[in-house]
Amino acid sequence: MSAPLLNVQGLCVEFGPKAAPIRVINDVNLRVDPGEAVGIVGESGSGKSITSLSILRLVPEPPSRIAAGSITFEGRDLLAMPKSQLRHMRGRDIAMIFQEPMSSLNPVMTVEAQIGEAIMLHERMSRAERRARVIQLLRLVGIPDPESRLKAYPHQFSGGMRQRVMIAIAVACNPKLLIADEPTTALDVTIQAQVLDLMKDVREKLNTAILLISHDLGVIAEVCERVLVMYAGHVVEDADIRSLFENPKHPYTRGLLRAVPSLTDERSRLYQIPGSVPQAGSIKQGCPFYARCDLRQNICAQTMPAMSRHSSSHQAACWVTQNLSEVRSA
Amino acid sequence: MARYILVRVLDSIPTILLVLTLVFLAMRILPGDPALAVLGDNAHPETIARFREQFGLNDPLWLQYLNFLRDVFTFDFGNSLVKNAPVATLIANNLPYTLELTLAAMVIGITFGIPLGVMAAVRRNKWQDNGFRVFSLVGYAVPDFYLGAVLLLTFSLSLGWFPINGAGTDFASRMHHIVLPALTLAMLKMAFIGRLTRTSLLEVLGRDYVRTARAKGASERRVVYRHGLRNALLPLSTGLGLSILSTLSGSVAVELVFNRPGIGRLLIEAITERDYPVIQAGVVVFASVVVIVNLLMDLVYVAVDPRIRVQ
Amino acid sequence: MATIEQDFAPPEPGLSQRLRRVFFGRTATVIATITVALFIFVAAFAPWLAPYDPMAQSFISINKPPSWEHWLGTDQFGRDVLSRMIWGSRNSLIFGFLSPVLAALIGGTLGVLSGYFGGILDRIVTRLVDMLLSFPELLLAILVAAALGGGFWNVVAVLTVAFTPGFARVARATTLSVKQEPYIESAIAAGVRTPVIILRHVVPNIMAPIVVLMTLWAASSIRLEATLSFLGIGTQPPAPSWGNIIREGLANIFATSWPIIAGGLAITIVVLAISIIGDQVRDELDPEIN
Amino acid sequence: QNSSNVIRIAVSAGGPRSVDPNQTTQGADNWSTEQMFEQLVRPRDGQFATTDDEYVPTLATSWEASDDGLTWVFQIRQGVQFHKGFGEMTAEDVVHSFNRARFDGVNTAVMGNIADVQASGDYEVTFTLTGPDPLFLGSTVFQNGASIVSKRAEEEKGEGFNTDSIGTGPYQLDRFDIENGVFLSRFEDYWDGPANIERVECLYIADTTAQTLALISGDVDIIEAVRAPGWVDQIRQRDSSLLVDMTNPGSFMTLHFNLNVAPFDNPLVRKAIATSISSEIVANAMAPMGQPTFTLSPPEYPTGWAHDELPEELRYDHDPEAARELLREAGFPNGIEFTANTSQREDYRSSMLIVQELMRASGINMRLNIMDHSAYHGSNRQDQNTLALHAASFPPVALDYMMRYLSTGAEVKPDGSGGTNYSHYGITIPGVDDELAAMQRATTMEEYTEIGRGIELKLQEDLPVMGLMTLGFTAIRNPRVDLGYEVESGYARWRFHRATKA
Amino acid sequence: MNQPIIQAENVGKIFPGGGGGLWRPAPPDVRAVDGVSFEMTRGETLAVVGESGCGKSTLGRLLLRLIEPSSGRVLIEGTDITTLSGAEMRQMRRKVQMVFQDPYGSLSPRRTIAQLIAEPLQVFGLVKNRRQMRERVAELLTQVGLPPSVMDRNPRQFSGGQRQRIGIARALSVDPSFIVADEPVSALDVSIQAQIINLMQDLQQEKQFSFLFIAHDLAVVRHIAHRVAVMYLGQVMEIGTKRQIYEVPQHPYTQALLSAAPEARLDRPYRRIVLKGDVPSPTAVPEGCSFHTRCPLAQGICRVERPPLAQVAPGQMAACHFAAPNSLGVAAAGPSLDKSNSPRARA
Ligand SMILES: Nc1ncnc2c1ncn2[C@@H]1O[C@H](COP(=O)(O)OP(=O)(O)OP(=O)(O)O)[C@@H](O)[C@H]1O
Ligand SMILES: Nc1ncnc2c1ncn2[C@@H]1O[C@H](COP(=O)(O)OP(=O)(O)OP(=O)(O)O)[C@@H](O)[C@H]1O
Ligand SMILES: [Mg+2]
Ligand SMILES: [Mg+2]
Ligand code: NI
Repeated sequence: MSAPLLNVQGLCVEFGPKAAPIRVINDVNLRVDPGEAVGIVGESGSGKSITSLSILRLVPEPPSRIAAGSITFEGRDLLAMPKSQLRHMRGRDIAMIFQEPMSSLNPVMTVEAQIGEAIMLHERMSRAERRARVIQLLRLVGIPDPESRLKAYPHQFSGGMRQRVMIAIAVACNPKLLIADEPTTALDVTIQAQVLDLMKDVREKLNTAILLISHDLGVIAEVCERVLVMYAGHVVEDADIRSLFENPKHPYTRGLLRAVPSLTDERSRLYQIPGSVPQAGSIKQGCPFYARCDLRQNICAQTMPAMSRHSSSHQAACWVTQNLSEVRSA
Repeated sequence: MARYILVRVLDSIPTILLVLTLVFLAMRILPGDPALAVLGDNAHPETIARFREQFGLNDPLWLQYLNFLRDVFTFDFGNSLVKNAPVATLIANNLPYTLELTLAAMVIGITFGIPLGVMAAVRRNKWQDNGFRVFSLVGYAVPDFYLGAVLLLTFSLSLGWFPINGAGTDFASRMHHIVLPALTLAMLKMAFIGRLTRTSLLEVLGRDYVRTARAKGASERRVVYRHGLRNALLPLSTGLGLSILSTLSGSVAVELVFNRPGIGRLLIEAITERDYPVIQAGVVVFASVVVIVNLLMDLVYVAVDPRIRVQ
Repeated sequence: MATIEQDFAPPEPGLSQRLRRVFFGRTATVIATITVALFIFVAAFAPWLAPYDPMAQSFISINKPPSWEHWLGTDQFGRDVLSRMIWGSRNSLIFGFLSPVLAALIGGTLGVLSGYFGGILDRIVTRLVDMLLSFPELLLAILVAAALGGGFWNVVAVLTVAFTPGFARVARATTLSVKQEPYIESAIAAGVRTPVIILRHVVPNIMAPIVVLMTLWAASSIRLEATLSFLGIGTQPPAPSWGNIIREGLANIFATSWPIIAGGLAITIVVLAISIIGDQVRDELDPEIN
Repeated sequence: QNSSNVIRIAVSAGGPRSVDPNQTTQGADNWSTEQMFEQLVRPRDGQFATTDDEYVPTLATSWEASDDGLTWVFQIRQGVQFHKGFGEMTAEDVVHSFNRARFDGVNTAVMGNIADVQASGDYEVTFTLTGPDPLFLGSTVFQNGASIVSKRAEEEKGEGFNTDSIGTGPYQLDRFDIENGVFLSRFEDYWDGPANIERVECLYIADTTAQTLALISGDVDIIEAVRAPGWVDQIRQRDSSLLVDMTNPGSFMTLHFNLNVAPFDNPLVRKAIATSISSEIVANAMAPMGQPTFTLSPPEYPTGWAHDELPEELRYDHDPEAARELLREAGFPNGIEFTANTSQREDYRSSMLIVQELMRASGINMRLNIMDHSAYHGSNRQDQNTLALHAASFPPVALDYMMRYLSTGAEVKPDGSGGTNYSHYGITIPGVDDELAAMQRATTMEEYTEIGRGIELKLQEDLPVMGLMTLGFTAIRNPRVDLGYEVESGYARWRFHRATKA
Repeated sequence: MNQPIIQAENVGKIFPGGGGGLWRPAPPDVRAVDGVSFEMTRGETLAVVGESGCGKSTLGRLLLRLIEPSSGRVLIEGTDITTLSGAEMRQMRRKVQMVFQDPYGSLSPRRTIAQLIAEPLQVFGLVKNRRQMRERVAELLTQVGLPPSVMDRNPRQFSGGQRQRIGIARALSVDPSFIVADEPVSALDVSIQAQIINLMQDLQQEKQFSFLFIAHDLAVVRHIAHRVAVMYLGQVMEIGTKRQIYEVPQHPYTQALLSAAPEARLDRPYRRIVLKGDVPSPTAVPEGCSFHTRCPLAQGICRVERPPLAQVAPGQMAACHFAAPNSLGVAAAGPSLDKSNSPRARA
């Protein structure tokens, strides 16, 4: 195994007053290798965004804070690093794209200025060189006739085009890791297809590792090789995409896969997971999925199961399936 | 763009007309008789009648209204009933003092208010922020005439640092005279502008594009000034318009306290003296300033907001 | 079909509960609330609390400094300054609350109607509101007061006129956004009549910003009344109001400065306290406004 | 800055309106016209002349009346120069000045008795009167409007004369600044020798507080006092060296009952009110400016009655209980209640507030509607008031104010075209028109005074109007300035031609 | 089959640009719905799919006359509702109800659940007194899978899925014969979405109301609809039975839509057709075929002539010049679109 590009260990994030914190991210481990595409899925509020923001220490502080854990990038500890140093890694080594293309661009700056700024902050270049690079980037992300669009403002672009500009900003300095937080959720399906294609394209061309966050397993399946499933602030399953789809180990993942309607199978009835998604931090002990789980046992209510390994690339946090596989492997 | 400006200018016409009509009607229902105000309590009835005739106070209302409109649009407000001068001259004499005061107060207010607001926003919930919030609350709570009186009594009367009356003649003495009145008004402005800066900056700093800027690796300074303040300026420019106008109206009381010449004092005096032409002109001037400032602020808004500009 | 076991969130606080939280949430607000309550108490019980008749003159003791008989001294008519301050609080506080409430009623109704029905009414209302709003309240108040003259109801009318457009605008804007809410459409789809929709579904949902505006403007209103009285176009003497106590005090400044000090402090403290509460109300009810 | 070469006086008004003595309508403007102009005769500085004997020759050197009192011949002083090179004053200028006052001024009414003015020589002017007037000098010749102006200058300047007038006084106009004031400089060719102080500046400061502060800070030398209780004391408390100049008697403060309005139509009610009010208390409150009066005319004036001279039943001595008793008798056992308008001007407001308080003790509840000064006069003039306070200063010419207040011809009218007989005296109840006519016909001062005192007694009986007090016109003066004479009585302005400054 | 429960005849809605003024030009009109016709029978579920802004919600509102149509008619059980008076329309509302997309916004926040559910009942006088009202509410809550004990709570206390159940209960309270559901599940989490879809399916089977189901997610539609209409820029591009639409789509837009939808599986069933460009603004609908700006098949004729919605198979209609009518009833493949791009038939 090569050295990981990004390694998150035991990450915990809390909200609220220090005295009575609400823990919304609980002991998250996450690893991305160079050039790898990793996905995080989970329902709304499961902590996907907070996890990704924590990597660049962009979680709004206050009210939230990183309470425990370590995040290393190429062996350097991002959490221990002074902010000024971290700043130089932002955008250059690790870049981010956000969910809302409509609001993630500064409305009063031209497209050129915004992409140019990303370059300027990390590379010394003449004005002309920078402009050439901006044009090149716009072309890379498929904006037609980039020269004439340099002076345009974000409001003159459609949602899809704005997301392309965001991608251009993100890849401006050839980052080693691109974190994309639900980059296509706000887009229409036909536009989403365009953007996903673009991401795959960019990854191929620049050999960037990707951390893609989505609540849609379909989107992840298009782009990623490995998936983490999050539920109520916990990573409950971590597997390569194939074994996840073929042999999900966590009851939540299983339920999810069966609950998603399909374009092609016509089941007359969808499988339904009972109950509703708990508020992150509302579950103080035991497995967060306990209340909705059809395999639950007494132990589940008491202790949160640790991740157990099912294969070299498949781990899940479930007392029940863990024992089953132990039984099987024994 | 040119079209937008034109439309905006045309848009203000009905407003002005409405204001004018209201002014005119208001003047006619004012209690008190200008003839008596001018001629004094012991005036002879014949003298009064002659005066009424001379100033058209006996004409039917609609005729007075038409004359009034004609006068306004030809910038001819006639003669003051009380002072021996054309109203236009009175306005011309007084307006500079009021503008000077408003301007000075705004300059002080903006130069201190914006940085204070930025500081408070950046150091949110730290002592700087709390200190500023206390200042702005108190600044808002103290009535300006009271603050003015306190400053006047302390710095002019007791300490003798500043003059007591008037606005001065040469440049140096004008500057000397304006310090306290301008400071009085500026306190409120500082509180207001600072507060506005703080809230709009805080709001902007929570926006997604600020997160984008941070994710690019921009320094905190750059984030605040280049991305934050630029966008915070949008609501601020509307706020500034309001602030200019409230400074203007605040100058009425301050001019009275510091006994400075100015439109506000002229207007209040004219009201007590029932000097119709001056009241009318004063109100028209205030209304025009209001319309003009709003117009300018709209244009500023257009200039800073590409979403409107580029169209 | 099986009923799923439910985990219901604890009841979220309603408007009144949130208001309670406003008043007793933070130390500063608690102090402010107590202060305002104290002033309201003083105003309400002025006849019992004031040691003297605020109008009673005594020319053997004019311009006296504070003493045991007269805690804040006497003015140039030998009237007890403390008693005048106490009675004056009535004028100031009544303005503080009456005008915003009246303006909220009038402006709110206009705003809701024009926002809900749109059309010609809306165009007229927005036009008027825009026009009036472009004038600072004080300026508007001066102009209207100039026309009407001073006196209690005139000043109430002036301030109400000055505040109405603000309420109309907020009410209209919130009505417009509430009108967009699916629950309105849902009520229409259910066949509910328009007046019922307005009363049952629109009005309760625009109350928060209106309440916020009312508290914010209670402070403005007290300040404005003081300013108008100071300019001589507000509360008319001999009726005491903090503004005209200061005005008279200033003319008599070398004899006694207590009326000025007391009047200024009273205005500042009350306005400050109400603003603190107002800020808190805003933070609690409507982080969007301002 | 405040050098000894200049006297600065702050007057209470927004700005000067005119320095043409025939056009001034605002008392404050007279501070400058007083320095710029003179009349044919003047009383001694700082005094009112109570009889014609007390006038001293000024621009006239001597005068003589015919036996029937209908023709007056004045000898004009020779060698008097007008300001700014407008030449020597002649009889022409005098005639012109009087004609202006008769036909064109703001107070043409007081010139009504003049039938004709003629120049009967280069330095002689002859007046023909319509009726005899034992007080001709006071009632007519020493009027502001009868100040002598240059005919040539007036014809040259036309309208502009208003703000650029030419007279013969010790000071001439330098600058007329409608915002700040009137600036005068010494007239070197003044016939009585140039004044001591080089410049006189009349600064207009409407706000009384600002005015006071200006005096305290030494920016100005003289200010008009605020006629409110305790004001003079407070300013002396601040600076005991300040000097107080005051006229006595000052303005008449008179209370007019509107006889057309119930319950003032009831004489007992009027008497009750008179009894509830104490002139002494009101005057004392306004000390040192206030002086009690017991009739319409103050006791100092020829027609006035002193307290002790009056018959017991017409004194209306202050007695709250007696006032209650009178009300009870009038059919108001529970007291009465009414609303009266009054002006927000300090002297009016203070006086009425005190009166209000005094009446309250007798169960008379007067609600005050305090309004802007001009609005107040408007309401009086339109017969909208109930109990009107009126302030005006009059020379000791009884007929002047009695005509204004008591004659049927001066009755107030709802449309504002009437005069200042606010009580409708003579219309609602029989008045004193006959007596007034007799007074007009009187040829001797004794006769004139006798009738006048009779009228006063009838007034005390009918009570359409009552004298509340006189309120001295007062100015506060920086001790560096010495006027050169004592102020005792007179109009509300002082001359500075003899003033010096340390 | 019996009489159609609802008929749309050439319905259209143009939103005026509004605003404008004395001196400024009014912004262009929005052509939100443009000549849509279809009918539905009792117990049938018709799904309307399309991308954001294509006019789905507007169509739903038109059917309930929540907005006035600019053209065309809507008939409910044979009555033209576009000409009914206000009072008559209110009576008609008993038959037609709506469920909304936003579970957070569609319940008036300051009322209790009981008040909300009972509101339609009271409007139509279907309950006489409080007790009756509460009984009925309890019954409805049980039907949608909520314990009746919650009826005095406030909507704020419920999660999205629970609120959607309440919305459904409210719509069901008057026993309507037609329900429009505007994206009822798109705001919900995946695990909750399944619950609601199942619930609606069950209720529809039980009560046999006609159901217009608006969605943008083709996979969801597949589970609930009998027939599907695909909209683009205010027009129906294709309409047919579920089978026809998913297996033999005739319109290139339908095909592209199907192929673009991500699927949570590794073997993607459809080959990707990535459409170029963005959806044109409904203020400037292209001339000719409104899809021609993005259509991989566009020819000269598409730019000039708008293809009518024509029958391509029994029960299947498409608006494309190249979707040839096929009397056989089984359109084996799409129009002249490259064969390899056509959806893979199910094995
Ligand atoms: N400012 C905040 N204050 C309190 N809690 C917060 C705040 N921001 C987020 N949270 C909580 O943190 C948890 C995780 O939020 P996060 O945004 O990471 O979820 P997510 O998985 O990205 O959801 P989504 O799919 O809706 O984007 C949520 O339960 C949310 O309630
Ligand atoms: N009240 C309105 N006034 C003006 N334009 C409107 C109005 N309602 C909708 N539109 C416009 O009509 C078009 C169709 O809107 P509609 O809401 O029907 O689309 P939709 O298909 O439901 O979209 P979504 O999937 O986003 O809900 C859009 O361009 C929209 O902007
Ligand atoms: Mg998220
Ligand atoms: Mg929709
Ligand atoms: Ni007067």
